[in-house]
Amino acid sequence: MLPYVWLVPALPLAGFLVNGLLGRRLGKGVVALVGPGVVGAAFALAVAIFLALLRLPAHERLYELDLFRWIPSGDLQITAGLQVDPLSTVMMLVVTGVGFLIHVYSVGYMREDPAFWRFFAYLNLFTFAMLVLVLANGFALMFVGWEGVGLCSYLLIGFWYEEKINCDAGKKAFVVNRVGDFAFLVGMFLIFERLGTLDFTDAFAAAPERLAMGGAAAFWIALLLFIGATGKSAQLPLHVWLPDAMQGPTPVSALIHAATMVTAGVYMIARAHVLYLLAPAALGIVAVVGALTALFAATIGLVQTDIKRVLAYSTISQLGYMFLGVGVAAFDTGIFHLVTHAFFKALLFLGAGRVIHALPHEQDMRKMGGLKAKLPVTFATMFVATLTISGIPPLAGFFSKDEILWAAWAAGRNALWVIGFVAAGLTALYMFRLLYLTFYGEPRARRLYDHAHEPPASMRIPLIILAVLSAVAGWIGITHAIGNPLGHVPNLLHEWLEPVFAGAEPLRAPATAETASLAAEYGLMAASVAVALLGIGLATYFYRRRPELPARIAATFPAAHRLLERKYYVDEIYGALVVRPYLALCAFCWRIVDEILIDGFVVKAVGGAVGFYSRVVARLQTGLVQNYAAAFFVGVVLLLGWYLLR
Amino acid sequence: MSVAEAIFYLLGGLAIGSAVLAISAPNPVASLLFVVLAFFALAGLFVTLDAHFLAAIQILVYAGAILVLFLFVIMLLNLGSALPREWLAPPPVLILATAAGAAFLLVLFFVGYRGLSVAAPLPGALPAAAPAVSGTTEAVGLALFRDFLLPFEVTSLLLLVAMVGAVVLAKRER
Amino acid sequence: MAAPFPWLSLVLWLPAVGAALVLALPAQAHLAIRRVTLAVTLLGFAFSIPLFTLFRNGVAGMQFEERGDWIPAFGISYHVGIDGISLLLVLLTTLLLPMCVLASWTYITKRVKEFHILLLVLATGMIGVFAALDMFVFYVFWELMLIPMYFLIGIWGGRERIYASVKFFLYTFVGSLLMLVAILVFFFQYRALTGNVSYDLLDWYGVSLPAATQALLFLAFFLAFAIKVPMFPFHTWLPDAHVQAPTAGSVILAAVLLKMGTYGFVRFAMPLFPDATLRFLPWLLALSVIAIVYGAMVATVQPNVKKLVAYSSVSHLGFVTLGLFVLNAQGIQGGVLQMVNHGLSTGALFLLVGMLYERRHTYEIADFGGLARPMPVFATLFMIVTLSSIGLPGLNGFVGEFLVLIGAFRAHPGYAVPATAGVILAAVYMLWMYQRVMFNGVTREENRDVPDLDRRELAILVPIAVLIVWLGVYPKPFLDKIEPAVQTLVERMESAPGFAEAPSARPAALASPGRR
Amino acid sequence: MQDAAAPLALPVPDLAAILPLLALSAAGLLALVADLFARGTTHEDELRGRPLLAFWIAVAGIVGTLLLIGRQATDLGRFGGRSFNGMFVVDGFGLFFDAIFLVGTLLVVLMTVEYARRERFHMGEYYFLLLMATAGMMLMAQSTNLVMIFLGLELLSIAVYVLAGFERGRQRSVEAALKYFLLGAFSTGFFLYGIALLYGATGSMDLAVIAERGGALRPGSPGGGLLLAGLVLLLVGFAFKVAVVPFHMWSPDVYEGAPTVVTAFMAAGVKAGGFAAFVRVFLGTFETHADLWGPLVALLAVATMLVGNLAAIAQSNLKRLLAYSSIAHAGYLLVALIAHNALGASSFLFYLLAYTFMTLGAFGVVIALGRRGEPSDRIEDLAGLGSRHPLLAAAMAVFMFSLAGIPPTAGFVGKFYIFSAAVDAGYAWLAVVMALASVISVYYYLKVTVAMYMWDAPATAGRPAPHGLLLAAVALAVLGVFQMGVYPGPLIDLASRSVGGIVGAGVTALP
Amino acid sequence: MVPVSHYLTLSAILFAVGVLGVLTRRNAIIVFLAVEIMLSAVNLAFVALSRASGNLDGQVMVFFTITVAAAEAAVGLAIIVAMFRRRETVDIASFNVLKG
Repeated sequence: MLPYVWLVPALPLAGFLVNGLLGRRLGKGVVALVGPGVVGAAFALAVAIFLALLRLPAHERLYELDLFRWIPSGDLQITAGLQVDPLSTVMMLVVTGVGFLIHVYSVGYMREDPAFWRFFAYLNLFTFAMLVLVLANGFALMFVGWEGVGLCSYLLIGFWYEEKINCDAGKKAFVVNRVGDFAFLVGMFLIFERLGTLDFTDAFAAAPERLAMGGAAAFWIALLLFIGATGKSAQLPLHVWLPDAMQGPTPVSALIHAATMVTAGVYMIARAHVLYLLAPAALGIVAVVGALTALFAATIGLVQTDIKRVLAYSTISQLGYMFLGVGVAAFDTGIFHLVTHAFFKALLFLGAGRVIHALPHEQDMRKMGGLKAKLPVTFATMFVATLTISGIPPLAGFFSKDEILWAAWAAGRNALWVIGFVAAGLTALYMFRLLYLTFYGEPRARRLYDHAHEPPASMRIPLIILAVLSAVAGWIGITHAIGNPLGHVPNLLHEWLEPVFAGAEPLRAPATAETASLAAEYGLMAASVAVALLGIGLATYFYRRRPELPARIAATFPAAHRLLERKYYVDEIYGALVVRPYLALCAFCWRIVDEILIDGFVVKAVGGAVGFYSRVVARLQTGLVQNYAAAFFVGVVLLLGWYLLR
Repeated sequence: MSVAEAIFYLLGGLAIGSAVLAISAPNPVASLLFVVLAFFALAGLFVTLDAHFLAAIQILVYAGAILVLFLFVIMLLNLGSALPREWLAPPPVLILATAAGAAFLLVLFFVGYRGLSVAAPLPGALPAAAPAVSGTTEAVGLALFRDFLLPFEVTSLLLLVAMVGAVVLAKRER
Repeated sequence: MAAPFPWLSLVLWLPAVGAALVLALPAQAHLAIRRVTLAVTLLGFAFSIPLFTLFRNGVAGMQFEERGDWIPAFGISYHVGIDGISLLLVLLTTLLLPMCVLASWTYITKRVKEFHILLLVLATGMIGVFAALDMFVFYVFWELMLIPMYFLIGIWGGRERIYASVKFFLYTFVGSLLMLVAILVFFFQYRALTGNVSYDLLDWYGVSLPAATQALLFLAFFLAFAIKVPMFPFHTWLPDAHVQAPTAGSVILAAVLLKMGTYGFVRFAMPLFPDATLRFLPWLLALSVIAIVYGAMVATVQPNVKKLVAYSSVSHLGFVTLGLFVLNAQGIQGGVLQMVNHGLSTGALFLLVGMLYERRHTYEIADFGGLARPMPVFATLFMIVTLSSIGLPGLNGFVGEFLVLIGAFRAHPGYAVPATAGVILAAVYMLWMYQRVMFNGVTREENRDVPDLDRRELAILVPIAVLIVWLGVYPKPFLDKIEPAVQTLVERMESAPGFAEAPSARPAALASPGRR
Repeated sequence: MQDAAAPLALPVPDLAAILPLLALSAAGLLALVADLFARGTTHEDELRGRPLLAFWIAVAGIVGTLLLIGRQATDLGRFGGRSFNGMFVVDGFGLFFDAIFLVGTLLVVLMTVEYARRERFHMGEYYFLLLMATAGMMLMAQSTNLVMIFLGLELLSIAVYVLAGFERGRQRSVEAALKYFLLGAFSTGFFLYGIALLYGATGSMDLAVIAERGGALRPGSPGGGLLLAGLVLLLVGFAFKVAVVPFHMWSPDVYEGAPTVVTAFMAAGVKAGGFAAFVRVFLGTFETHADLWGPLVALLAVATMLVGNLAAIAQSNLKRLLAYSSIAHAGYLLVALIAHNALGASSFLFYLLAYTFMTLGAFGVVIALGRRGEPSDRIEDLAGLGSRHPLLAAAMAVFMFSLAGIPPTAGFVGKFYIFSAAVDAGYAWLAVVMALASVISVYYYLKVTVAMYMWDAPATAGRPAPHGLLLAAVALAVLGVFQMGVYPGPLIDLASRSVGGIVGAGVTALP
Repeated sequence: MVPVSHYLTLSAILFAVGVLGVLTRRNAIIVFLAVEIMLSAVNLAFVALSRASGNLDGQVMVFFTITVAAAEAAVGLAIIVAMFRRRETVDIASFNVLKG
């Protein structure tokens, strides 16, 4: 089975080619078949590969398929190949699985769109790129997927390209991602320079001996790669593109900007965990940035009114958790949250998409309300997802998020735990706010409300499947603290990923004993559930009981409210500090340096001087014979005199 | 001062004086006559140098034929008086021109006669052993027809060209 | 042994013969002229394919060599030959020529005959530059192609065409003449050292001049090539020339002519003057990096598409020169590959812009907008080319840039990092331009019903798009061709006495411990 | 020298040596006479473009002379050597120059038919003077005595004074003649003075004797100063003739004013003639003093190249532009002279021939542009020539690019040759200056092509319909430019062989 | 015996006077006359140097110079006449149509 792994990315690629080249002529029916079909097939194949891998002994679960020599140049030999191991298999399953559901959902969602074929072409291309990213056998090929998904993100955000705002958002996403990619590239260069290879297996094998533990090289490699990850995964300070990316069609938001692409940074760090373990300082930065992002985004999520923007900030926040997880060296935990988040966040987006679809293109929650009755399935599934994200046991989010917080605590990063803890409460608060504003209360815009209707089945079934997954997916990673009392329920994910991370075990700083006590674990668990409930309670109080209160609070603290509403003015700061100065500098280079300094002072000056002297010389030619004779005579005197002066 | 020297200075002074007057006389006819005078002085100097044939030629051909041609033209064009606006060039031009002329003499002297070195002997001492030559008609004629045969023939072409040229230029337009 | 078939001369002189053919056609027979030219250029491309297929990989040195006396008194011979580097550039030239003919099919309507004759003469000039192995021959071709290009811009160009063409000519000429003097100085130095009289490049490779002489001569060569590339700050002729040139002119200018500068560095300036190259290395690298960043920045604020693409060329060529001057296998290989890449992507960009111009008769970005709706096929191809231009992995631009940067980084991280930032800037200006041209709403009525590409235009663009993907996904065949030539150059540079002590050489402690 | 014992033993003229000269002179006289008899009956014919008898005589004379020269050149063993008491020499160098003069004159003669038809100035005297001037040039090229050089120079000059004023009905023509004459006579004075001083320094006017006696003379030694001053004044005389800055000022005015055919003749022939003697004297006789005159001439060369090219940029009159261009080219030729080695001399010959072709061709095109009464010699008059008369325009473009020194033209190979000589002689800096000057020059050469191809033709401009013979002349020039540009090998060999005896000792010849 | 250098100095002064005449006079005929003074000055130098050199070459040269002067006079005066016919003046300052 394993040798056929190339088919997993190849299928979506084929789908892309078919839809992209012929889609317009094939008609929506065929496209709707091909588009999700190839991803579904890829998913089936991925499952088969998973099973095949499962049959192997744990430590032989690594399959490398070399496809072709891609860039051979001197001592740089880059071979394009696929690497199947437990980690990439998890990612592959998520990408194809969630991807398939979203493809199916999109058939309904995009039905009316004239560029239906184009949408599926992009979506297939995205799936292909994402699979390349997760299956790549080295940094270079990973970068192909890395930028490929970025491209698809760009194309899909600006899918409705006739609106300038969409295109701006797409461009912003691409450019901000490129900033990260820049660091990623430099990191790669440093890896090649230090380790002499970009191949994962070789690089990670060479790293412990070539890179000093905690040394500068390891630190910079890890940090640069992480900056790359902040771009792709919308972490501080490169998070600005993700909220804007909500301009894209909602399935895109679900697939790319929630479930898969944005988690690539987490995957990359997990993949390169060897390097990170060699650079504890960098890993610490990862954790801090993750935690801060989690809190930062959660606070913004409190006041946003656009349903998708709330979800976007929620995504940023949840990604922060994942980074916090990997940042405290709990790589499997980060991946765990990645998986559960993929389910529930995709679900939330799809649900939101249904809401938007139902109220044609209305995303402002202030104009919603009371939709529970109109969209019961949507409401039900979204409710599950909201509970999950809030961390209510035994839903998936509880297990994964709590494990991250525990890992942070266990690693002795108590401050980070506190931040994560607060963010957890805020998460529950803003998610329930969303839920209440959307589905409860009186319809605030009657005209829209009347228009609302349940969409077709193709959009309903993926919701239900995802809701189920959101609920139960946590059980694959039940922490031992819970699993052991329940009769030694195994932490399946942990065990599955164990071979991947085991090799790096010796690099891990030993966990301090006193923080790792079981009692503490239970206590913290309880605390986080409590804070989630508190959040829910507050939300209920503010948005069900006293709906007028939020506005009053906002009026009481106008500065704080405004700060949150304007997203801490990050966009404005970037505009003032980066974008506008940059454009001004560009204009300066053009108008001043190019046109005045180089062309004017040098080129035109030379031309001008030539012209000037040309006229001078010509004017000396007066037409008077005696002047000519005088010049002649002076010439004679000078020539003779020259010998005297010599 | 020997007689020879006296004659030299007399004739030399006459030549320079009449040349200066020639280039400063406003009237072309006067100018021309001063040039004739200068040429006579030169002919005298030729004699002092034993160039008898040339002295004759100088008077017969140069002064007698060529300068008379000038006179014809002056008369023909009725230019027997000064140009309306001219006597001599304006003073600045005059001063500059004189300065340039003086500079020319200076550099010529230093470069040519003194050979960039004050210690160098003057060319007057150069042909110490040179035999005295006498520019008699016979000697010059022999040189012309033997050593300088080709140049002599070329002058025939030259004169023909000049003749044809003068005709072409000066004849009235059709 | 029978003389091998002179493929190279065939490819080289075929266009000139074609020019003579066209000359014989009546001036009014436009269609016949176009068809003959197209046939000749297609044939030229066909004949250049054996160069590729018969080329022996992994063999250092020149192939397809031909040699014959020309001016024996001066040791000048007609000596041509190619290695992997020239091979790719020759192929690029022959490939783009038919496209230029096609692109001019409806674009050029006045003086059709002259146009095609000049195009064909230009072709011979360009191929000659890449094939020449005799310095005199090289110089002759180098200048020869100046004339047709000058006329292409000056006669068929835009409003400011005369200014632009004269500027182009003068700029290039300044550098060229100084180079000529330098060539002569080298010749006499060579004669003094060896007693031989030869302008043969391969002979010249065999001598090493004193460092001071090298420095002076290198500067003369540098000026000629730097202007041609163009490197900052010698670039200001380029935007003018590009904006004014007709499409075919722009394409050839960008795709081939600029490469002559970079090719000149690889073939002549660096191997002939290794010490001087090392001596000036910090300057060369700095200028390259400045070009990358500066070109990108100026491109960002251009209101004119062609000017934008022109400045983007400055930036892209900065990558090429950076790659060449880092003096390691990756850098040079990347630089050479990037020459080809830039030829394809920027050539294609100019073709695309030309097609827009034919429809809308403007180059102002503000006059476009929303064209993706009426022109979906165009938009797709434009997008592919745009992405290639900004170096998206999987397309050709990435491979070259990646190699350049990785090579640069291992040699000079301080230069590589700002150069890498060029990757960001490229995305900024290209995507912004693309958005304003193709996306956003239609703001002008004229843009609403712009016709999409026709078959002729597709025939031009699709092969380029295919190559863009091919080179991005599987560049190995091309890299293999370049490899021995690059290896030779690298060894030559490393064996230069100054290599170890050069201010730029890597400290030993940082040398790559990789698979070297 | 004088042997009184044999007063009547006149030397037997070595007629074989001067046979080409005699033939040419005879043709000139014949043309003069033929015209006398033919005038009146055929005058209307030549107005219709049917050339006069004098024309055919001139052509035959030139071609015949060329053949005679060829015969001498192929058998230098028999014809070579000095004759007429050392006045005249037959050597490769002189013959090469003769060939240049004759080719140039032939082209001018061919061009004249068109000009004469239009401007109605066809007459036998014209051909006579033209051939006499050519004879003067040949004398200059083959003389080895300053007397002969002087007489050749005067023969040439006087004929050209007349030719410049040949259109005496046009004020410009006469003004040109007057300016040329006055300044020419003025410079003759200096030239003569120079000869006198050299004579004083060495006691002879024979170049060989001067070289022998003067070789060791240096400033400071007896006669050294005279020699130096004489050398400088001689230089001035030549510099005037070939229009070197600052003795060039006559040439733009005269070139502009003179009839275009005569301008062409002056630009090519007179300059070449002046240079012939210039090179023979300075490379042959005074090669030993190159350390003295070299730097000075280098200075003049720099000034000439810069001033010529700079002034040309400001011109709007084509003839004037070409005049300045030809000044600049004199500067380039000086660079070859300064190199004072075999390479320099041969490059000089090569470049001069190239220059003859390209500059005559350019003037030919200018002639073709004109219409009766309208000289049409402004740059604007070229507007749209590319579409009005593509062949003529293409030819003009070729000449311009050749003058600018762009391959594959004669001008390029010539410049390359001169650069080689300069670099070989250690004058690389001069080559650089020349290169920069060439860049300046490109600007105005391009201006001409711009006008022809990039300006629209004015509505009034018609298609020029030049006489076939003019076109033939232009075509010949194009052919020459390409022949020397594409396959220069044989000519380079010929030039290298021709300078064998001319350059002084101690010169490395190119292997 | 007067040394040759005296003659040479005299000749130089006369030459300079002739040059001065060319530079300062506007009457074309007088300018031409000044040129004749220059030529004569050179003639004097030739004759003097002929004596100094002990051969007749210098004197023969003077013969040729006079011939040339005659030829030049013929042509030059013809040109002046032609010019006068068109402009009714011999003021060379007025002959400046050609310039620049």
